[in-house]
Amino acid sequence: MTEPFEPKITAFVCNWCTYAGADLTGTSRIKYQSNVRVLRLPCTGRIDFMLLAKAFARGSDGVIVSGCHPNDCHYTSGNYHARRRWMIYRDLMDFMGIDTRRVTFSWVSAAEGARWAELVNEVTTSVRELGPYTEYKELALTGVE
Amino acid sequence: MSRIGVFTCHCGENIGATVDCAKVAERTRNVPGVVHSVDYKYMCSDPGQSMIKEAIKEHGLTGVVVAACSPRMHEPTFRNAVEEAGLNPYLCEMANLREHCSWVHEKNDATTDKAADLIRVMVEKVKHNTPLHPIRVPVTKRALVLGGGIAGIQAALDIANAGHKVVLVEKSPSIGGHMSQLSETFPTLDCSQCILTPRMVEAARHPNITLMTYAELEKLEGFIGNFKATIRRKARQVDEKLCTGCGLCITKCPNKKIPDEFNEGLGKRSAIYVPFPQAVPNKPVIDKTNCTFYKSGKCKVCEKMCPTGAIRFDQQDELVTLDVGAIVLATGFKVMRTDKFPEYGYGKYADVIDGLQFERLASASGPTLGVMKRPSDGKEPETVVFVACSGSRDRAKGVPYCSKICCMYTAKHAMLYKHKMHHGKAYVFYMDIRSGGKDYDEFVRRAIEEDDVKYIRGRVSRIYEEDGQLIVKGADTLMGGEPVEIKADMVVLATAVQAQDGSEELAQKLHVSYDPYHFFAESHPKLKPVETNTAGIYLAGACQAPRDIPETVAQASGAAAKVAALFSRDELTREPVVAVVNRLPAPTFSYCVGCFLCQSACPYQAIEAEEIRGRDGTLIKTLAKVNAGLCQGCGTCVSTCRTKAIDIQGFSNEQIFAELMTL
Amino acid sequence: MADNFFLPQASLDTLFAALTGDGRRILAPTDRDGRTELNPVTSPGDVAKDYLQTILSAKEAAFPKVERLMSFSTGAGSVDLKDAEPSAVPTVLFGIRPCEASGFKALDAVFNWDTRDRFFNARMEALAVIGIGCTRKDDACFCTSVGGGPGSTSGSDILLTPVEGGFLAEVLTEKGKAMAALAPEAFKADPGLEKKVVEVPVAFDQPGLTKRLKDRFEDGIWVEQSLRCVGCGACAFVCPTCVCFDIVEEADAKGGHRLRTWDSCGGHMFTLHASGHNPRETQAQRWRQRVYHKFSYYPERYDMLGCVGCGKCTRACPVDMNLQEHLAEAAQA
Amino acid sequence: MTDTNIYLPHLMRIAKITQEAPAVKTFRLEFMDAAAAEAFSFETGQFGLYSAFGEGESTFCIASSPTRKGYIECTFREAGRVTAALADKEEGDVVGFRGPYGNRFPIEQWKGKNLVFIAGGIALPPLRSVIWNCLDLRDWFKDITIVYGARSVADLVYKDELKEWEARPDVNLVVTVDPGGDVPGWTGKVGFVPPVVEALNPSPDNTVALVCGPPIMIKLTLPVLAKLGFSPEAIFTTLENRMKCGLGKCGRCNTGSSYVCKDGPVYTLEQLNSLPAEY
Amino acid sequence: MDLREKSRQLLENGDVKAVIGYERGTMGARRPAFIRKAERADRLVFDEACAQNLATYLTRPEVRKLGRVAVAARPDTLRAILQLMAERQVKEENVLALAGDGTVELGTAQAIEEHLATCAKELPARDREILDRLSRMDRAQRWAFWQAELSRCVKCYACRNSCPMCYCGHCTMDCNRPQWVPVASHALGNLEYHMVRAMHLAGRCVECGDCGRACPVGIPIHLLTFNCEESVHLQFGQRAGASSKLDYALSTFRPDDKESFIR
Repeated sequence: MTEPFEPKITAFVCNWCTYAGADLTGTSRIKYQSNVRVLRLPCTGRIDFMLLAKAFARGSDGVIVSGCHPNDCHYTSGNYHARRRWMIYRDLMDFMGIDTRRVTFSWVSAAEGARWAELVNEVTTSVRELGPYTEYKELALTGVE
Repeated sequence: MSRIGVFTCHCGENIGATVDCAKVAERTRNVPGVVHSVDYKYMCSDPGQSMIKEAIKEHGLTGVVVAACSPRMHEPTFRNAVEEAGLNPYLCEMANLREHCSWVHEKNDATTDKAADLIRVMVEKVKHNTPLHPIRVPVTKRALVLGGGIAGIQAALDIANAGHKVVLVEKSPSIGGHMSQLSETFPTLDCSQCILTPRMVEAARHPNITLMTYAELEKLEGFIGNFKATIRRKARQVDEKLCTGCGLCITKCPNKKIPDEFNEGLGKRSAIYVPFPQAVPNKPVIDKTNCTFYKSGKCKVCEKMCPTGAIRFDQQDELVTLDVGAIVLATGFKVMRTDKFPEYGYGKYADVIDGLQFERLASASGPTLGVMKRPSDGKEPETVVFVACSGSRDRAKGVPYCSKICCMYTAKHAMLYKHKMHHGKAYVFYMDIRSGGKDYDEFVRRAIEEDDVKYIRGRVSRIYEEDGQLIVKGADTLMGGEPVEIKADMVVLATAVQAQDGSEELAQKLHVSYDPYHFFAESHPKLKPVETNTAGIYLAGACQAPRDIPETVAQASGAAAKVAALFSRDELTREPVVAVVNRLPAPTFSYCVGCFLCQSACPYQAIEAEEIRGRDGTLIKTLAKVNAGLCQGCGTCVSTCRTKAIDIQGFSNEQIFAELMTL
Repeated sequence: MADNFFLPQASLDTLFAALTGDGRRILAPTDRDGRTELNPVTSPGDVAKDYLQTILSAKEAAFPKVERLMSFSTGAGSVDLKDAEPSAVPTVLFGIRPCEASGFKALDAVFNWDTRDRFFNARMEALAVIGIGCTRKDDACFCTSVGGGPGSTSGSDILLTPVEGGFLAEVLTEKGKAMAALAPEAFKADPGLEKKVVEVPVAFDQPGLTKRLKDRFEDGIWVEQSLRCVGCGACAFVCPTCVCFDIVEEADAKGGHRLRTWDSCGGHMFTLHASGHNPRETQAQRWRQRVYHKFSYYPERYDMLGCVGCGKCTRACPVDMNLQEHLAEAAQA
Repeated sequence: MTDTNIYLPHLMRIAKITQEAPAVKTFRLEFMDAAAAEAFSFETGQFGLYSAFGEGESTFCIASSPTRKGYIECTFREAGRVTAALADKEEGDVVGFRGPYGNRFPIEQWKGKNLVFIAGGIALPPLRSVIWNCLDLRDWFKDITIVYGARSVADLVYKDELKEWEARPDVNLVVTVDPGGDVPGWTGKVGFVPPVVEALNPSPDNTVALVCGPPIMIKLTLPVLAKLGFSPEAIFTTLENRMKCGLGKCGRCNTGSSYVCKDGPVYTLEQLNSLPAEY
Repeated sequence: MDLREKSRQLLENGDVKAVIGYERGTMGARRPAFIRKAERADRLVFDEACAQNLATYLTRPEVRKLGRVAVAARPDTLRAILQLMAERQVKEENVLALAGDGTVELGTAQAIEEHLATCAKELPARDREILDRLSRMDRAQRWAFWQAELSRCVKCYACRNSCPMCYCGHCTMDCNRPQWVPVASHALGNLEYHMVRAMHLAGRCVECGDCGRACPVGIPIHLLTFNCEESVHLQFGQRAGASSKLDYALSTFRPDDKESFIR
């Protein structure tokens, strides 16, 4: 009997909004699915696009990238820079045939504890439906004699 | 030589009831690099902290992971504990088992697995942590206040009274700003000059304050605690030291037909002038564009007349460089002029005036000595229409925001008018009445109820002249939009408050952000309303947004308090979470190629250029360099850097990568 | 001595079927997405028509671009090594050109001159070459200048030369015989066919060049020639004899692999020390290294050339660093 | 398929770690496999490739003497990815080792001669192997002189052994630090290696000089030796080209027709003069 | 007057130390040529077959050492020169662009900007065809397409080294602490390499297509950078190489940048 597929979700979040928002989810005792692993960065501006790719290379089935809403960035504009980077990177991923349904970009503020839970649940459920990201996981072994 | 100690906290039942902490601690023991892994009821308690300290000593730990609550909660606690045990505090990280795990998941194996994962991630991170040391920068305890209005004066006085040196720079010949032009002030109707002038004098006499009027900021370099400001002192053509302010030159000046700025063009002044009688300093300046000598090469009457020989036709602008530790921006505002209103006659009707002009008309020291006389023919206006929201809240005028003070000063204007001309009729067209503020609504009500000012809710669509009268056409929206037409002798437009001319250029010189309307932007709209996003530069008054006097004064004192707090220390210490450009031995020097794409990504202008020169002085390479005084550690530069030359301490590429690779 | 046969075009099917039936993979030039590349094929119909050469060389059959040298797993205080066995699938290289076929010797020289390289050897052992002599050439070809030729049998187990209705088949080695024996019906008696291949004129005097290089090391010619070189590795990676490699690690906290990948002496990272010191700092030095390695050091060390004159590097070079032309220049006084 | 995998390292346990200088460590390594230990032997001057599993391999000489059996030692400075990972290891940890590779110092040819060792900074390790080898065969040689310089007192490696050599009557040890690198109480010399050698004025007669150090030191010391009358064939050094295989295959250390990993790393100055200066 | 004559003059007068142009190469191809002596100027050709972007040489240490050089410049070369100026890699006084038929001297950034305003940019038919094909594919097909193409990559870095904007002395590919991208040219290494390359050129790519032209195995990799550049253009309204003033789309922003995917 095979076990039901449980997706591996990696989240890159900024320290000031989404990480704090996720803290609030905890403080509010709102339950969500436990598939997500959060990596804390100072700001979405710090999130190198390669980290997303590396998450998939490491076997993530889904990726969440989240930070402060526009105008709310602790560093005033890191999220605006990040947004531009995501706009271009997402287009490139799509052009290269990477499954962009597996990458969720989002703004979750420090006040949106419930929203964080909702986001994680939605992403976990939809990625579970998509199934494992096998074609990406196989890359590291393809082309090695 | 990673010797990591991991301390898993039960947080009483908070974590322990959901996560099998003992199992997590057990599993963590097998993670490479972990030499000590235990679980305990309350890690943050004294015994818990002692456990960590003892383990550091006993096991020679090189890194600590406390798996407990959110780092946003107890990171300082544990870092302190670690430091007390002799380990660099930045070698301690927290895994968030409570907010991010036990409180949000059900009790099951998957949750315990997640807890173990979160710890492993932090173990990998801490293996790549390096000891960091708080950044220390010296503080120059002298403040620069830009703008000599009430905001600047208040800020300067407060800082000076706290015992620190202040340089107060004002671009016009006198301090005082817009407040000195006002007749009376709402909601008390006390005389503006009467309350302001003592402050102006106090500022001028204060031993800690250096006044620089007729001066502007030319250039600013440096960072918090360590700015270098270059001030351009414009040539007054008058030697301030010799001038006694007797005023003889002014009396004798042949050209007296120059529209007077202080009186908003409603009066005239001479080419050598002091802006107003109470000016501080009370020293004249020569208006070179209007001076006969500068225009024709002849005259010099003032020079001949001056009893102290203080006139200096050859005086040049002077650049003064100042070291300052903090800056208060108090450059104020301007009002929209009547020529911006095609519907109200493009400023061609002399009797359609703006609020500041009305202030001068109403002022006892104004061109009419406080007697209500309309500008066109000096006739006493029997009917005056006041139009609130002239330009404000009007996208078409480029001012979608509320100018905030107009409702109040319009009520004040109407009252002042009624007090001077009891029989006259005062109408106010308004959109809403915004009178939030202590005694403000009462004030407006007094205008309506006691002084019989007619308030009409509606916009004025058109004003035109007919038979020496102004026809004001509008609609009364409270009467179902019924058209209203008033024949007025004078119309006062409560025009929009706008950012001072040159705000954008100044903001760029200072590297502070500004909003689309060129008002300077505060660092955080709620929690940092007087800070800018450039550390060490603070805001006071209407340069940030339209403000009335009490708010301006309060904010100025707030800014001064920030400066005083900054100056209370000899050194600034900052979290060492800052970006660094890597440096390598010759011949590489750095992986940085000097493309400077990071420079525009930095919200704090913290990236500077550094030149690498050979022994013979030839330029080998120009590299980016992070000014640790300015850097706030967002890391946006890091993800912009293609050569990975720039990295951020505490969230380095190696750290994040290691975290990710263990997942 | 070679046994010559006539291999009718139609008999290729028989030969392919026999080779496949013997459990061998056939790698042959194919035309895929407009590019001539070596790919596994099952029938002669899969083989590209009218090709000159493949873009990459045949070396990948014995020296793949990425191969595993070992694996390991790491635990707390322990390491387990796992030896890697080369996956040496019995393979027939069909239709490669004589120049490339002869390239394996240059690889063998390095891989086995002192210690023996198991990975290369295992693949070579499993490899048999059915070359096809050239009836076409282009301006990049210069095999005859480096001791080869369009009909050279060197390196082939069977060499086919196109003739009317099929091929003249020269069965050259034991491996060749074994292949021929799998499909005896395909190989007809040689009716005295004439081996007619394209003529490739000699472009330069190679022994003269090798001699000339001895005292040309400090010559300005290398700077001049290399000015337009962009320092990529295209020449080395398409080269049938370039053997330089890198060893890289790919691992996580639990373990990983050690891989061997192609490398190129043309890149500035090749010799760069961690200290920043670089023994071959300029592109001119790196270009010179490439020429000297093939035409001076190889003869000195292995008594052969490190070049087969296939011209692939010239074709691959984004800036037309035409090898033959530059060698001819270097050979001159 | 009788070939063995020549790229497969031996597993070695770190028996001892010595912090020699800032960022410089010495590992004493012991074979984990008894048979491998038994079969292993090396000669002075040879080197190996050391694995930090997960990061890769790095090349250092074997810094111990072949006369000391049962272990090998290597000394390295933390510079790149692999050395950083190695530096992170602890006693008892496992690393990989391939070797011994390369040629050796022909010490038996130096019987009856004087030896002058000249080393700078982190380049003492290759000479340390020869020094101990020669000291263990002390009666083969006549005078033994060691000149060792480092940037500062802290940067001197093998501090205990320097004391030991200092104390030996049959060794003439001169230790020097660069100007500014001395500390209060420093009793050695202050000055760069080349002038120190010049002042020492060793006789070239019947003498072999071994020079190892950073490129600038070598560059300035060789003319001094020439001036003193040393002939190129009496001067030995070791090269440290970048290597990946250590087996004369990967091509990285190729300098002229020489593979530093096979024909070197030990060269006489005479041999070096015939190679292109690509090292 | 033609490029040869112009070059001869420039070299004779000492206006430039070298002319970087094109000469005839193998099989009718044109290839870069460095002309340092006036008498060699007649090797130069400048016609439609001259495709390479010679701006790539301007950042080489060997060329930087020369001092002022002239470059036979096609419009893409001019764009690259401007972008290199914006990124502080090329100094205005060190480069003289020879545009048009090779005799139009563009000695300043402003002159180049003005000249470029007259040059239209068009996508080659072959690229249009592939893009068209890709646009009709679904995601899985695009994945398969690029996987098949990238499987050919041997990481020779001809694309990178031919690119005028890939002047970094230390490429992300050379970073090993951490090892961002695997060195090996297996499927993951290749995908990540080309992803990084494309992203690093987003907002900087002058769309000369030299990377694709350089690829020995014929991967249309230039389409990856084109895609990023196009996406920058569509969303932020700017193109690289338009000005010598830095305006890098990915280190600036507008608060009202519009996207549709952020939740």
